[in-house]
Amino acid sequence: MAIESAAAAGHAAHVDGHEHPGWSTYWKIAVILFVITAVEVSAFYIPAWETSWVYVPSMLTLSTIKFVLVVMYYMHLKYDHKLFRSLFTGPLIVAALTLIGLMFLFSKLSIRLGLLS
Amino acid sequence: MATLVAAPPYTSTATESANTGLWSWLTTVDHKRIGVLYLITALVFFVIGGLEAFLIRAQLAVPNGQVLSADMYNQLFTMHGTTMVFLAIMPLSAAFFNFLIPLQIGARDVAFPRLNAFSYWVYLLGGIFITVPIFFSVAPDGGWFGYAPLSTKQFSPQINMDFWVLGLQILGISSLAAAFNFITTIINMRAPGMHLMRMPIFTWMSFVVQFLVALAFPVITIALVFLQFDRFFGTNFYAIGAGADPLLWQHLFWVFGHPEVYILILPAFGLVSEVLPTFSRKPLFGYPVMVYSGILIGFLGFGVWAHHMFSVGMGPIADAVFSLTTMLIAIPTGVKIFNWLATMWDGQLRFTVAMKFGVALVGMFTIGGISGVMHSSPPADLQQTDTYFIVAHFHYVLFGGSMFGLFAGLYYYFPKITGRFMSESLGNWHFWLSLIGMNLTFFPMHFSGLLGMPRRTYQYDAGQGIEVFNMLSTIGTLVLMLGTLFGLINLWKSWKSGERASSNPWGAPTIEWTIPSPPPEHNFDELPKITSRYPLWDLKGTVIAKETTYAEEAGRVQLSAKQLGIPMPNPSIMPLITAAGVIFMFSGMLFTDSNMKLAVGIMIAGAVWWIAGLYNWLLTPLEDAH
Amino acid sequence: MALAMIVGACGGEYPNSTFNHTTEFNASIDTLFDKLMFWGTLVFIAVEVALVYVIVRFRRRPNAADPKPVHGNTTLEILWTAIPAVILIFIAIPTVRTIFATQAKAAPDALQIEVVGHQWWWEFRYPEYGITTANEIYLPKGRTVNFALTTVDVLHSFWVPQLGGKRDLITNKTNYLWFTPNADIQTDAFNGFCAEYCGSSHANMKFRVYTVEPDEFERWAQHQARPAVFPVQAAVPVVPSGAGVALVQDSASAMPMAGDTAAAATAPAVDGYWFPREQLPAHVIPTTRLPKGLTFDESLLAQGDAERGRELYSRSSCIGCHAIKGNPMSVSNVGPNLTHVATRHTIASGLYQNDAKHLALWIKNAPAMKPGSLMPTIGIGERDAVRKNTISAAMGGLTDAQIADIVAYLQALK
Amino acid sequence: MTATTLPAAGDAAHGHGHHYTTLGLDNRKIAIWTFIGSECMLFASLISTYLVYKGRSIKGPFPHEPWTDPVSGKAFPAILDIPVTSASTFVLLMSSFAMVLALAAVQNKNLPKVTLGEKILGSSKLWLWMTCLMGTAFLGFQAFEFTAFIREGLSIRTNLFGSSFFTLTGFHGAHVAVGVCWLFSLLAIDYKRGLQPSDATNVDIAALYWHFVDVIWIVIFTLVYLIK
Repeated sequence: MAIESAAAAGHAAHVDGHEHPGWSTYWKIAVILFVITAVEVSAFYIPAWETSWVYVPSMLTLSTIKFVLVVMYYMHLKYDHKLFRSLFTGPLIVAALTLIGLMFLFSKLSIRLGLLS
Repeated sequence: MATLVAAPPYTSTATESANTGLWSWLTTVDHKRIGVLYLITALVFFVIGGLEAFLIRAQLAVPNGQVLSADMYNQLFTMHGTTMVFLAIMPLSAAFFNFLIPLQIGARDVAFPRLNAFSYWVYLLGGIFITVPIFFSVAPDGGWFGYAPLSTKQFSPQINMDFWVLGLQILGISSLAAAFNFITTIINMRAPGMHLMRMPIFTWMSFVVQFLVALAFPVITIALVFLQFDRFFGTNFYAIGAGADPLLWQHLFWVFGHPEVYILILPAFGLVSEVLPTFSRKPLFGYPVMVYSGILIGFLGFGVWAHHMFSVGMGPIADAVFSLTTMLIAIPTGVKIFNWLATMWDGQLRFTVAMKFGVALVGMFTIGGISGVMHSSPPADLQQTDTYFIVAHFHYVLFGGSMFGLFAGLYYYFPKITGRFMSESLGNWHFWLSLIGMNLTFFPMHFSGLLGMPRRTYQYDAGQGIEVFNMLSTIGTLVLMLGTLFGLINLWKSWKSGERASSNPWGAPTIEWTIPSPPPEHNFDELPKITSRYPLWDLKGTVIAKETTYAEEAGRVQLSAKQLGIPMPNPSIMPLITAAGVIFMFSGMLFTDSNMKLAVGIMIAGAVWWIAGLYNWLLTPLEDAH
Repeated sequence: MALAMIVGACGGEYPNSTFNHTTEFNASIDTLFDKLMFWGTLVFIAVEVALVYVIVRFRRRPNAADPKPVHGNTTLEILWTAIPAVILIFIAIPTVRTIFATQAKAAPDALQIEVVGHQWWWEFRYPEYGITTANEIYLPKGRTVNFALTTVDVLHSFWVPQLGGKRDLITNKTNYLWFTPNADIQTDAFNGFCAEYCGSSHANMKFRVYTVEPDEFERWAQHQARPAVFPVQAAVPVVPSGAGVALVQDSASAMPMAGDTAAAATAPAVDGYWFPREQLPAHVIPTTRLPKGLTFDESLLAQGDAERGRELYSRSSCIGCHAIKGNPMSVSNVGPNLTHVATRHTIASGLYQNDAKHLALWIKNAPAMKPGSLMPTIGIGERDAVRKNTISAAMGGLTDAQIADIVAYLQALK
Repeated sequence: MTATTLPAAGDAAHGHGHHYTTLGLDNRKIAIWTFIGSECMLFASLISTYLVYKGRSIKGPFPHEPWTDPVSGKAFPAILDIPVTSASTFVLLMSSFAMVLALAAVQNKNLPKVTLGEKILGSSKLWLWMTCLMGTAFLGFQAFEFTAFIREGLSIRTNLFGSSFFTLTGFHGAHVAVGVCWLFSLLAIDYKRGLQPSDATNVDIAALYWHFVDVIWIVIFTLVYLIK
């Protein structure tokens, strides 16, 4: 059990938070976040991009990257105890699946199965 | 292999003087006392919900019954469902979460003792908030499922549904706070060596349940926020004139509602998985599979919600998908039943009342499970949904499953909770009358449903071929009530003067049985070191802990936490005060229609009140400095 | 549970049984149900027999050695994971097939019926025939009928247990449900219910379905499509072939039905069809009790005059909600269409028999007759339980004598 | 067979009142992550509702399309103001950056600081102030946006878009407001007695909450504002 391996650390009061990255990582992330946001917003104003089929997937991808960066670096999920990762990703997956399920149920998404003419 | 045996058990627990009296109950942060509070409160609500059910059945005993008016009937069936789900079964499970989880994992208390007290007080006050209106005939009347648009102001203009919307929000706060608390407790408060796969199965099932609560309740919270906004601020979420889709409510409700079903049943499964091994003198068969099936049931539980909605016209693809995911759940559930049978197989079964309830769960839940598979098939479900067939199904699950499991747990853990046995003779009356009564009540409903009786109808015509079944159901309710009465008398008498119990009166294997009955406030003098799944049973050989007796333990003295130098959390009135402020704030919303100024005034006062309480709470350390 | 199939099979005693194969829809559901029942029973017997065996066989014996501590058995556990999985495949395949079969588009030549749910009654429209009626459906045997289901207020659910599964009426959405009554079933009457909780009188939101021969249906439809025949043409002969026209003469009620004679004497010319009242099976005759304290001076019913009633009706609050084709004053669609109300066998959505006494009481105080009813109280001096007021003449209330006139008018609307 | 136990009373003597925990982690941190997981479902419900109701309003104004009221003849522009919201999005993202620096400053409070850069980076007060101010600025943008919409004729009661938009962004705004209050209370402690490395967990859970509110906005900004 992975969780148990940390049990040995038992009484060490503050095991969390000391392998965190520092300023050099943080500002780079901030720059990336800024650049991605800038790209997203400009894409909104580029008709050729905005009207093409890649627009929505590219927007979703870009915001996912931002999401992951903040969670992994600013929330330290990359460095913290694995437990936190599962405490966050588990519910996130359930939430995402629920959202996607609801989109299908309300016909906001559909898969053409050819089952119904 | 070193096995943990009971550190010498004691019978006379030294009690600090501060631990008695009304004030001590109002300020307690001890998980065991909070568990007892949950138990008693939930049983009171169980009785209220039962009386509501009785009135419903009295009305339906004969065609065109004259006992209740249509509106009263609608209020009663709404409150019966709401009461039993939110105020009886969930809190009864919570009583066991509170009492048992820290004891089973070898902890001093839960992770956040005051938050735990807060959860209880919110539950109590919220329960009163939602229950009192029935005595003034203004109780919620839109069904426990509160389908929009019937529950909106346009179609329910009176105050009735306001109580429901606000009451459920309040109760959600309680459940969510408890869920965060217990998840943290189970993750981080386990005694040394208590690996996840060594945890008692009840704690495991509770662990799954807490995640279900943490993930399901936010969804109903939002659905209720929409309804609340619609009712109080004129938003359009369920407003039919604005083009709203009422299925939004149904989807959100059942995204919550289906996990809720497992929130109701898994704790009972956990309790039975403790009871059966002890009284079979055999370890639980297939422990890992029992754990994984519980997790799988919980996870799949989030992917089946729309099977409550096969009649709404989702289209064949959605129907097929949700039908298949629903059928999948039958597999881990079936595995549990077979594993229970295998646990008992070749054992030495001792039929105490706890065991009888446990075995009855296996038998009765199976019936509910099979009828469940029947309506996982959408075309068949079209003839079953919203009829008494469904009523029969989920009462087999919730009464034959959840309640029987909880009763099994009650008889099994009562000696640990109180230090006294429950009477076996009264218990037998309780059990047999409940078993007969529940079958007599609910089995005929399979017939009345398939023979065309819709649910939630306060009267039916004569000559529809369902009179006999309805009369049987009503008679069954009487038997059931009589059985419950025996149970309550038993509880009352045993609490006061039951036979004294030792630390491990059943010869059970888990660590809660190593400490005195009732446990001292600090639970364990020393944190136990866990080396196996059943610390009190040597599983390699044949030596299994025998029942200890009160006589052999008598006379020993349990030292108090103070004497042992164990720091204990201080009692605090702040959880109660904060909870009261929360309820006060919510109750302000009731006046938004009649007097907006008053409403806003009460809400602000309530907010200031609970924030002040919370501030005080956060600034007061849990324990004295040492 | 196997008993369910046995008792369900005899339709006579169980008039709303879901097990009768009156349509191909119900037959396919039942076939599926039989499969579910079979496997369910098998599992049930297996588990319960094992449980009883365990209880009896492994009861603790005094001084017996402790049992072997068995922790599990991988083979066994895989086995009883696999067996249910296989059973589920046997259930899943026919399930999915039936889903797609029953939810396919209805045949294009199906009889279209628009069903509109109201709190708490049913509006039925036959667009092919231009018919709007309420609470009673006529279906020709052997022809597929396709229901288009909508609601104007809350959710309802359309359910005729003997003919097929239910389908909800969802606000802002149209649902469909279709089935074909078998050509060889009897001419019969079935109960329909609202199966989705919809408020105070959810229990009272019933309807009737009559399966009739195609030619009878055609006559019924042609007749319903016409305006009500009024003023009364007294001299014309009355009786439609085989049909009991005088709806009120065979009332089970013991009171003198003076109004009936008046109605019968002035019955209009009709060559239409409606389900013969004397052939109505017992299970479609409502047995609802009358509310306590609501009375009507029945002697007045004999003096009711249809022509006076029409006058009165046409300037009363009735026209605020009801439509009668042929009465230019009465065109509102809020309440049930009354054009041929006298051809219906029940009033108040299947709650009471359609006779003079019940009609009079209904007009006098509908909310007392049917909890929550949106039809207001009309009788002077009566208390309206929904609007919480007492009716006076100034509010447009009517005396018993006036109500008797309106009853006479309504009973003439054949 | 003797009882094997750990010295339990030992925990108290051992650390500074720190009780034994299985993983050696702080309970509060586990709880906040559990809470955040739960919040994922909360916002998933809100966002789902917004998306479900997108395009379902029977009358305008609409988020991305101009609309003319057929009754009054009044013309409404597309309601969402992308430049303003882009600015507020940027502010919120940068507040996360400030927050992570504030946490680092608290954690490293006791490290020697020599250069000006080290001193600036080591000032928890500075970074908490920055976070608070940017959070407040975000709320200001939102207040501006809301009042502008209401002036233009879109309120929470107007249509399905109005109801779901104001509720979704309002819930997010309420979360930001709670976060700002939380951060100000940390600032108050910092001024009163100085936040120490021993307070790091306190700051950490506030930071986790703050970042979570930020990532939710990342999702909302894309799904609500940028995708038509």
